[in-house]
Amino acid sequence: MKNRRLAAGIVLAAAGVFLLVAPWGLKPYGIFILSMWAVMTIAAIGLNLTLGYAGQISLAQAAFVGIGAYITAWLTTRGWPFWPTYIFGGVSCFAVGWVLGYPALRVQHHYLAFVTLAFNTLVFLIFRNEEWLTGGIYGISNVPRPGVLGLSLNSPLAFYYFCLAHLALVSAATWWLIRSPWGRAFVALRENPIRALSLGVDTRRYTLVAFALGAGLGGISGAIYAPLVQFVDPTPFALGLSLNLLLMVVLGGSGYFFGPFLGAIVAVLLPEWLRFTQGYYLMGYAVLVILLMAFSPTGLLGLADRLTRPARRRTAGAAGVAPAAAAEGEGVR
Amino acid sequence: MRRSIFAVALAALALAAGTAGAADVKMAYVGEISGSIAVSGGNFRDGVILAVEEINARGGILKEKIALTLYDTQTNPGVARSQMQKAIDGDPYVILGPIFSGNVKVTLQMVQQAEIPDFIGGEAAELTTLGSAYLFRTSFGQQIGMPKIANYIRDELKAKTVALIWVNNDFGKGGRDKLMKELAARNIKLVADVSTESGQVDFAADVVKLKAANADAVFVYSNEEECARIMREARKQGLKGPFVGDTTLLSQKTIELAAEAANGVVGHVGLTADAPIPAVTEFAQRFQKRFNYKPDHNGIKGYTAVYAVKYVTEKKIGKFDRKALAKIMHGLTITPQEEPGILMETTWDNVGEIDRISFLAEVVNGKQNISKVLPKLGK
Amino acid sequence: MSAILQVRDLRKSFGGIVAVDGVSFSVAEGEILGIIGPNGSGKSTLFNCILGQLAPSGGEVHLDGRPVTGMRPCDLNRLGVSRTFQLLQIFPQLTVRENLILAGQEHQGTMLGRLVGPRDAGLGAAAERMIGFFRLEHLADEHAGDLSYGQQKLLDVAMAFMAGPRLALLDEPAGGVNLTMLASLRERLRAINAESRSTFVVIEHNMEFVMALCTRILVLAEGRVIAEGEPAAVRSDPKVIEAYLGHS
Amino acid sequence: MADILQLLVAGLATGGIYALVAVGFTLLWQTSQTINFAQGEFVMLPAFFVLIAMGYFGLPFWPAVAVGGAVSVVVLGLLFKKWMVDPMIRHGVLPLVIATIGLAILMKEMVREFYGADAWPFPALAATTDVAVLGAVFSVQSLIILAISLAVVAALQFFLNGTRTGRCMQATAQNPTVARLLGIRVDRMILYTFLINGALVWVASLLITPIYLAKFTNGEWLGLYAFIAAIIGGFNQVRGAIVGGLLLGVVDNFAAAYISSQYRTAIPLMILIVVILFRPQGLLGRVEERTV
Repeated sequence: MKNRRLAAGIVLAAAGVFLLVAPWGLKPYGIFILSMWAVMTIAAIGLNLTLGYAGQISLAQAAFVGIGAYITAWLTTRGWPFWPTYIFGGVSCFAVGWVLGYPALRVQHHYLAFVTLAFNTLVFLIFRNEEWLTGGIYGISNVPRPGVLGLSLNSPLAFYYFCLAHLALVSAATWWLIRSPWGRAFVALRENPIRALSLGVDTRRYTLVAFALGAGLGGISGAIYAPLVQFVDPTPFALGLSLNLLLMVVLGGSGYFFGPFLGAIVAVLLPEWLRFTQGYYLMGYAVLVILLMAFSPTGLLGLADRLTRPARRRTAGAAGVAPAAAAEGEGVR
Repeated sequence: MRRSIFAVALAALALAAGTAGAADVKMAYVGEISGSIAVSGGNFRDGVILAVEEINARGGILKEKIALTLYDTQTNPGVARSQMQKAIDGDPYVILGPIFSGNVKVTLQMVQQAEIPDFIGGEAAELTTLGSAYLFRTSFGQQIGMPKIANYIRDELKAKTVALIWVNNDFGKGGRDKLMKELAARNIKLVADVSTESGQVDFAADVVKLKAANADAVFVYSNEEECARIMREARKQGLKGPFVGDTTLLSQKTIELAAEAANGVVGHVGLTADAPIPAVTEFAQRFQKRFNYKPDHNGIKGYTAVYAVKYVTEKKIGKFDRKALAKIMHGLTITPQEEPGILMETTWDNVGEIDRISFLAEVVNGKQNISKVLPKLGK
Repeated sequence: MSAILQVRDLRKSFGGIVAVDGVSFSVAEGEILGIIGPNGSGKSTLFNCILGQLAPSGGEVHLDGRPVTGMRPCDLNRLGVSRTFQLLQIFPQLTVRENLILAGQEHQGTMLGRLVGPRDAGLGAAAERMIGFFRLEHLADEHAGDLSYGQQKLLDVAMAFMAGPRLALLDEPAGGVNLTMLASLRERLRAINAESRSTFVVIEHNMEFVMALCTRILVLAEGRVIAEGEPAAVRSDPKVIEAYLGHS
Repeated sequence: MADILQLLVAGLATGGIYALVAVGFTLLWQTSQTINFAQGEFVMLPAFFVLIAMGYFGLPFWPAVAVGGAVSVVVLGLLFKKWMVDPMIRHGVLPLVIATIGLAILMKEMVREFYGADAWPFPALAATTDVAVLGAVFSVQSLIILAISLAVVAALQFFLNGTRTGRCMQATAQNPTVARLLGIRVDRMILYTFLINGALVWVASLLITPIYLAKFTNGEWLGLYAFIAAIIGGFNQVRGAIVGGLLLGVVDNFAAAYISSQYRTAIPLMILIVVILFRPQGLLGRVEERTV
């Protein structure tokens, strides 16, 4: 246990250093992709809170990324400074997420999946059709990049560090959250809502919070997406992205803190690395997902965990993956 | 946890390594290889490839072979931007594509900043009004096509009312707005205005709307596949027409997909492999031989663009100079005598808009027949 | 002695089946009431209705004379009513210590306070005491999922007492627990009852256990109360014997 | 009036196809708790089986159709169960859901990679002529689609209610444990439902592809609509799926025609949300009693 921690610490430090120096060897495109990785990781972290820790499946994360992106794009192109719009984006997503959480109180698992899925598509249609507001299919172009303390972030490198800083910030906050009593309550909610309820855990409120927080992080990642791509249009925020984020979280290991990081690497960075495989990459990706679900529903990190952990009986409480106990909770207040 | 870190390391090392490889004279095709208008993008790409292979076979441009790199926008503006960035990082001499107007629009500025000439396939009217000095069309913008169609509807079909069905994307909306203006100018009434999704498959309801309008003419403006589906549904529901369209409706792919449902469709075609011009026919044969399918107008667009670059670089500049290329292209006319690869006499004006002869065509038992040749506007 | 819990004419039916058919009883402060009865006599359903886990079809539940019928379990729990389940219900992914802290954390402070407050919600010491009390020291940092069944059962009960409830409803605490463990469990329960004057209602099949533990016993059959009284009296009650023999 | 009739018929025709797909979907759910996110791709694929049989093996249309059917039943029925559902279902519902999402991607990418990203024409089962009734012109094709899909569904209903195997399957669907006690060979019954699903998607594919054209993306909307149909009608009811499908097809068409073609997809989704929130068991579904 002890030296496991130590090793992890070293590796983490190495990773941090690496992320800091990596872009120096890269052309703008490479840096762009790394930045995109950071942005997507933030969105995935959000989903991991909802799905991985609180065990509520959501197929609407793309919608929240979109809402955040559109709010930032719309306001900054109308001369607003970045930060207010950024906060506004995050907060409004938090609010919408809270509301979307209510269905989760009535229905579970696949039904919830479909409600959120429908929500995502509706939001997409609004982006697409309400031209007066969102610019419709033409989208919103020339989204300005913010400056921080007077220095401009127009260069790809500068903006990469901006994204990275954000990722660090979000990670730290999330780390605190899941280590706090809230994190404990989320896990309880996921593993056995009925028991949690009988121990005074207000599952209703925690469910809403889990949704809202996940959504809020989605909004934040969107608020950074807009100035990163400097163009916002409906296409990227269709259902596809939601499914993709879901796969990222599950692939990396839902309920594991570093799951989203890993998942985003597989979904965002690896395709670049494996460019030569062309169409075959997605096939490989799909096959990987299928195999993981068959042999390790807790994702890559779950696998790693099982391999490195000293051999012990580990009751299968697959994170976010409908543990038997939670299934019992269906339809009960 | 460990695992994750290793993966990061590997992935990014790969990134660092990935962007390498210098070549003779670089060209980049940035276009729709997949996504909702992959058909057009694929045709354009193959046109480019054919030209590049021919030119390289004859020793390249200024004795330098062309190294062509392909980038797929997936018909998704976000991806288009990143792929265009990637292409620009590769420092190409010219860029070919995108074909989807929306993608052209979002990448236009990057290209201008990089000062790389870009031969686009997009036909949305506004593109040439955005003031890029490095943007060149390879086919008519809608503001040139639509008046010709409006005239056709008034003079040939003698239609007083028109029902319009269009695809709700940059291309479709741009064309529809333009056509509505032109129709109004000729006081032809628009009795139905049906918007459809890109990639839509079920047109039952939309066709019912068109039927309800029973107009003198039905104008169909969408991408090839949707055009075909609309025609099939129209045939299925016994909507009589006459069906008028632009290049896409009469394109080879549409005809193949719609089969007999396409018969009787008439319209204006900016470019077509069936043009009664020997050079074009021979091109079509070479294309067919190389890729074993019949090229549509996008094939010609890609093909001629590469030859235009070759001609200007060799005959006008004598060296590889992007700025000069862009400068000279403006207001330039290239004739087949000067450069056979251009297939048809072509003129670029000072905003990169293009002028060529164009055609009125009709689909007769699964084949496009040119009924009339319209002269260049400049003449 | 004042009644802490009063159940009046409680009913619950699923579709056509009547699981609980007008059960009434009351529990006095500090007593240990045992509820026995053959399988399917509605014991667990009765618990679930009292605790708001299921909405009763009819009847009332009063806590300290206040109506709490159909109140949400978490609110009821914060009023000092805790329970265990027939099937053991712990959180395998959390450590023993965390299971216990979870059991206590929601009883104090505000939600926001819990977010910004200390990790253990100030319950570290209390958890330690509970761990010591149930002799789980050596397992404190093990994942609960890695414990033996008996140990998990102890943890399950320990969680029920973590928040110092005034009333605890235990559903078959002895189920599947081996003899040595059983003795210590009974003696732990007695100790708690003695120390904190807290009140128990215990569903149990294990007669030895009930008879030794409880001060009063209620017998349920087919959703009705058929007998009530001192262990000895109940044991010799012909109706009870009939009910059991009739079903076994 | 004529329009409304035409819309109705067109809607019922598409609805019939949704029903076919939705029925298979609910069958899988009932017997094996499988939520198949790849159901749409299941409908996309058989058309390509047929095209391959014609194109690469030079079979004439009808034999190719037969081959396509066989392949569908084996690949989308048998192998899907053996290689995906069986090893995964023990982990619970969600891993399988995610795995089928993966499967959907896999199928699309394979078609795109090995057959092409374009759309391909697909021969119609019947001549595309029209008949005029009460001033409204109906296409024979629509009517045939409607007829076939209803016939298939009816046949299935008869099979489920009228034959011993069918009733065993229903018993399995309602309560596997009891079914086992009754000596029903549950695993076999479950297998049957998968085979039936394979056949249903094959039929749906044959009916829809002549209009939609064969393309690797065809499954995307179809799958979603099948879900919606299934849930609206009642996730645990075959009848429900049929009603849901027809309803959805009609609503979708009328919405597109009379409300807004830009928001046509929104209307079914709103119905879905309302149904899930206020009648989760669906219009015809029965409540599944759960205890703690």
